Amino acid sequence: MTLSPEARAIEAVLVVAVEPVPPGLLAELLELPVEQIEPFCDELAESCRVGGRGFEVVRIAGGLRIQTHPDMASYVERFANVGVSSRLSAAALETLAIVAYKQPVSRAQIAALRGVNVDGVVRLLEHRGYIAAAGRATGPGQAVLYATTEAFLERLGLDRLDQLPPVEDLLPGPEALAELEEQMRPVADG
Amino acid sequence: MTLSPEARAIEAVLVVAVEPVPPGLLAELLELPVEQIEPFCDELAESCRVGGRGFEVVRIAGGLRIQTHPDMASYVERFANVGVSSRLSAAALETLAIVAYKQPVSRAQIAALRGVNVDGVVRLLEHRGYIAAAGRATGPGQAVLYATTEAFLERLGLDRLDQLPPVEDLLPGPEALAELEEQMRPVADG
Amino acid sequence: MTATVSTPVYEGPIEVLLQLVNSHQVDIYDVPLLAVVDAFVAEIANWDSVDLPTLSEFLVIAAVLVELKSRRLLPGSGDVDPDEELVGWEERDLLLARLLECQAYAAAADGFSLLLEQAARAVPRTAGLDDDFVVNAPDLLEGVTPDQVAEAFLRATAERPVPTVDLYHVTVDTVTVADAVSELALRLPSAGRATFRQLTRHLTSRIEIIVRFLALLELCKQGRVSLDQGHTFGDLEVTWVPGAPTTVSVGASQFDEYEG
Repeated sequence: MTLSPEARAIEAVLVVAVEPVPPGLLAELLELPVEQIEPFCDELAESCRVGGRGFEVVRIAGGLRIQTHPDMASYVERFANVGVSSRLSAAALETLAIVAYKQPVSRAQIAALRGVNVDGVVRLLEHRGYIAAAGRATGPGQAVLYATTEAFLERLGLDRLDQLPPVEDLLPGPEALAELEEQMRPVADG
Repeated sequence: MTLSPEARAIEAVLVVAVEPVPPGLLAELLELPVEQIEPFCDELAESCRVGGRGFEVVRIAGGLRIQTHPDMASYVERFANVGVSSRLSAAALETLAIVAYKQPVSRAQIAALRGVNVDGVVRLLEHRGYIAAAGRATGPGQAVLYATTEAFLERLGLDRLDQLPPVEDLLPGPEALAELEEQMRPVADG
Repeated sequence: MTATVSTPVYEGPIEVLLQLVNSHQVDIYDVPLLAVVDAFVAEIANWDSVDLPTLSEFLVIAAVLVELKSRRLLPGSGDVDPDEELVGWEERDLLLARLLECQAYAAAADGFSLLLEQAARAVPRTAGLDDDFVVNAPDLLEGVTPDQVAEAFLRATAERPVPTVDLYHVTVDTVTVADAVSELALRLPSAGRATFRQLTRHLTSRIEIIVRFLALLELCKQGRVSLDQGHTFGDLEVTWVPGAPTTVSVGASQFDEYEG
C-alpha cells in the first residue's frame, strides 16, 4: 500500500509542525476544499495503524499532529531520561537563561537572540516544567510569552528571581576586555 | 508489511528527537548490541521508501533522523516558511571547500590558496556555523586552525566527512593537465 | 562572476575565459589584457553598489591571466642560461600545481552548492517530546548553578560578529620617525658602523623597518651618519659621523607619524 500524494504532503507538513495543524491550513497548503482534506487525513492515520508505525496521526485541539504510539512509551521515556537529555545541552541552557533574564518573552524573541529555531528546546524546557506560558503579547499574533517557574527556582536553590546573579557583574572588566582584544589581534600569519 | 517492534521503537524515538540520534544511543535504549541496530535502521528507512511516506529516515552527521521527503519541499516550505538560508557566494563556497578538504587549516593557508585575504569569508562561515576553530598550529604565531562542524554535515545532508568526493576525483583529468602544461610552456620551445 | 569581456578572440564572462585559456581553446597570447580590464571597469561602472567578492574574484583571475600571459611572452629556452631556465620551470610547476588545486576546489564548491540545495529540500523534525507525554525525568538542572545560568545568558546574548571588511591585518602600532631617530642616535655612536640588516634584525613588522629606514635618511640629511651601499641591493652600511650630536634637537612634530 502506498500513500496518495495528498496524504504524503500532509504527513510531510505534520513532520515539521510543532503544534497541531488545523485542517483548514492543510486545505490551504494542498489547494483543496477543506471537506476534501478529511479523507486524506483518515488515509494517513490508517496507514500508520496498518503499517505498524512507531507513531500515530491524531486529532488534537482542533488540529492534526504526529505523536509517538502509546505502545512505545517506555522507549520514549527512556530516551527522554538517558543519553542526550540527561543534562541540558548548551543550547537549552542558553535558551533557559534568556527566559530567566528577559521574562516574559516570546519564542520569536528568543529565536532572534539565539539566531536559530528554538521551538524544540522551548518545548523541552516547558515539558520539564522549568518554564511555562505566562500570558500573551499584546501585539499582532498575540504570541505566547514564557516565564520561569517555581520549579526552576527550586532546582537552582533560589527563593526569588532577583537572587539570580546580576548580569552586569559578569560582563568582562576592562582588563579582560583588553586581553580579549589582544587575542583577537592577528598572530604572525595575520 | 508491518514494522518489526525494534524498527517501531526506533521510529518513535526519532519522532521526539530534536537532533540526529547516534546508533549507540539507539542500541542502549533497545538493549541491543550496536551492530544489531543497523539492520533495523535499514528496515525503517526502507519501509518509508516502500510505503511512499511523506518523510524519510536518513543518516546525518553520525546519527539517524527523520526529515521531510525532498519531493514534498514545496508544501513544507510554504508551511514552515523555512526558505533556504541565504546563499553562499562562490568565494565562500570555495573557502568552505578548502577547509573541508584540508582541515585543520589556518586562515593564512586558505589565503595562500585563494590568493586573496579571506578573513571576512572565514568569519562569515564561522558565524553561519559551518566551520569552527579546532585548535592552534604548533608553529610560531600559533595560528588558529579551522575545521568543519557537525552543522556543516547536517546542512549538506552528509553522514560523515569521508562521503565528500575524494579531492583527486575533482582534479582535472590527465588530458586537461597536459593541455594546461602545454599552454604554460614558453612560446619558443612550444 | 558577472563581468564579461570582449576581445578579438573571445567574448563572454572572464571566468570562462580563464577556463578556455586553461583548456587551450583560446591562446592567451592573442588576448589583450587591456581589453579584459577595460571591460571589467566598464562593468563596474554599471554597478549600483560595490560587490567585494566579485571584485576580488576578478583580481584573482586577472592576476592568473597576467601570469599566464607573461609566461607566454617570455623568451624561449635558447635565450636564457640553464640555471634560470630551471628556476623558470620550477615556478611554472608551482603555478601549474596551484591552478590545478584552485580548479579542484572550484569543482568542490560546485558540488557543495548542489548538496546544500538538495539538503535544504528536506527539513528535519524538531518538534521534540509530545506535550502530554509524562516523563519521570531526572532533574536536568542538577549541578547547574545560578552563575552558570547567568554565564549562559551572556553567551547567548553576546554580540555575534557581523561580516565586515576585516581590518585586523592593519597594524595598530604607531611608530614615529622621531622615536627611531632618537633610538639610532643612542645606538650608533657606540656601534661605530653597522649594516641596515643588523639594525633592523630585531624588528618584525614591515612598517617598523620602513620607519627605521626613513630615520636613517633623516640622520643622513642632518649629516650625522654616512650611508654606503657597495652594489645594488647590497647591504647598506651605516657609519656614525664622529663628533655629531647624539641628542635629537628637533621637535618630534617635525617628523611624520606612521600608522600601518
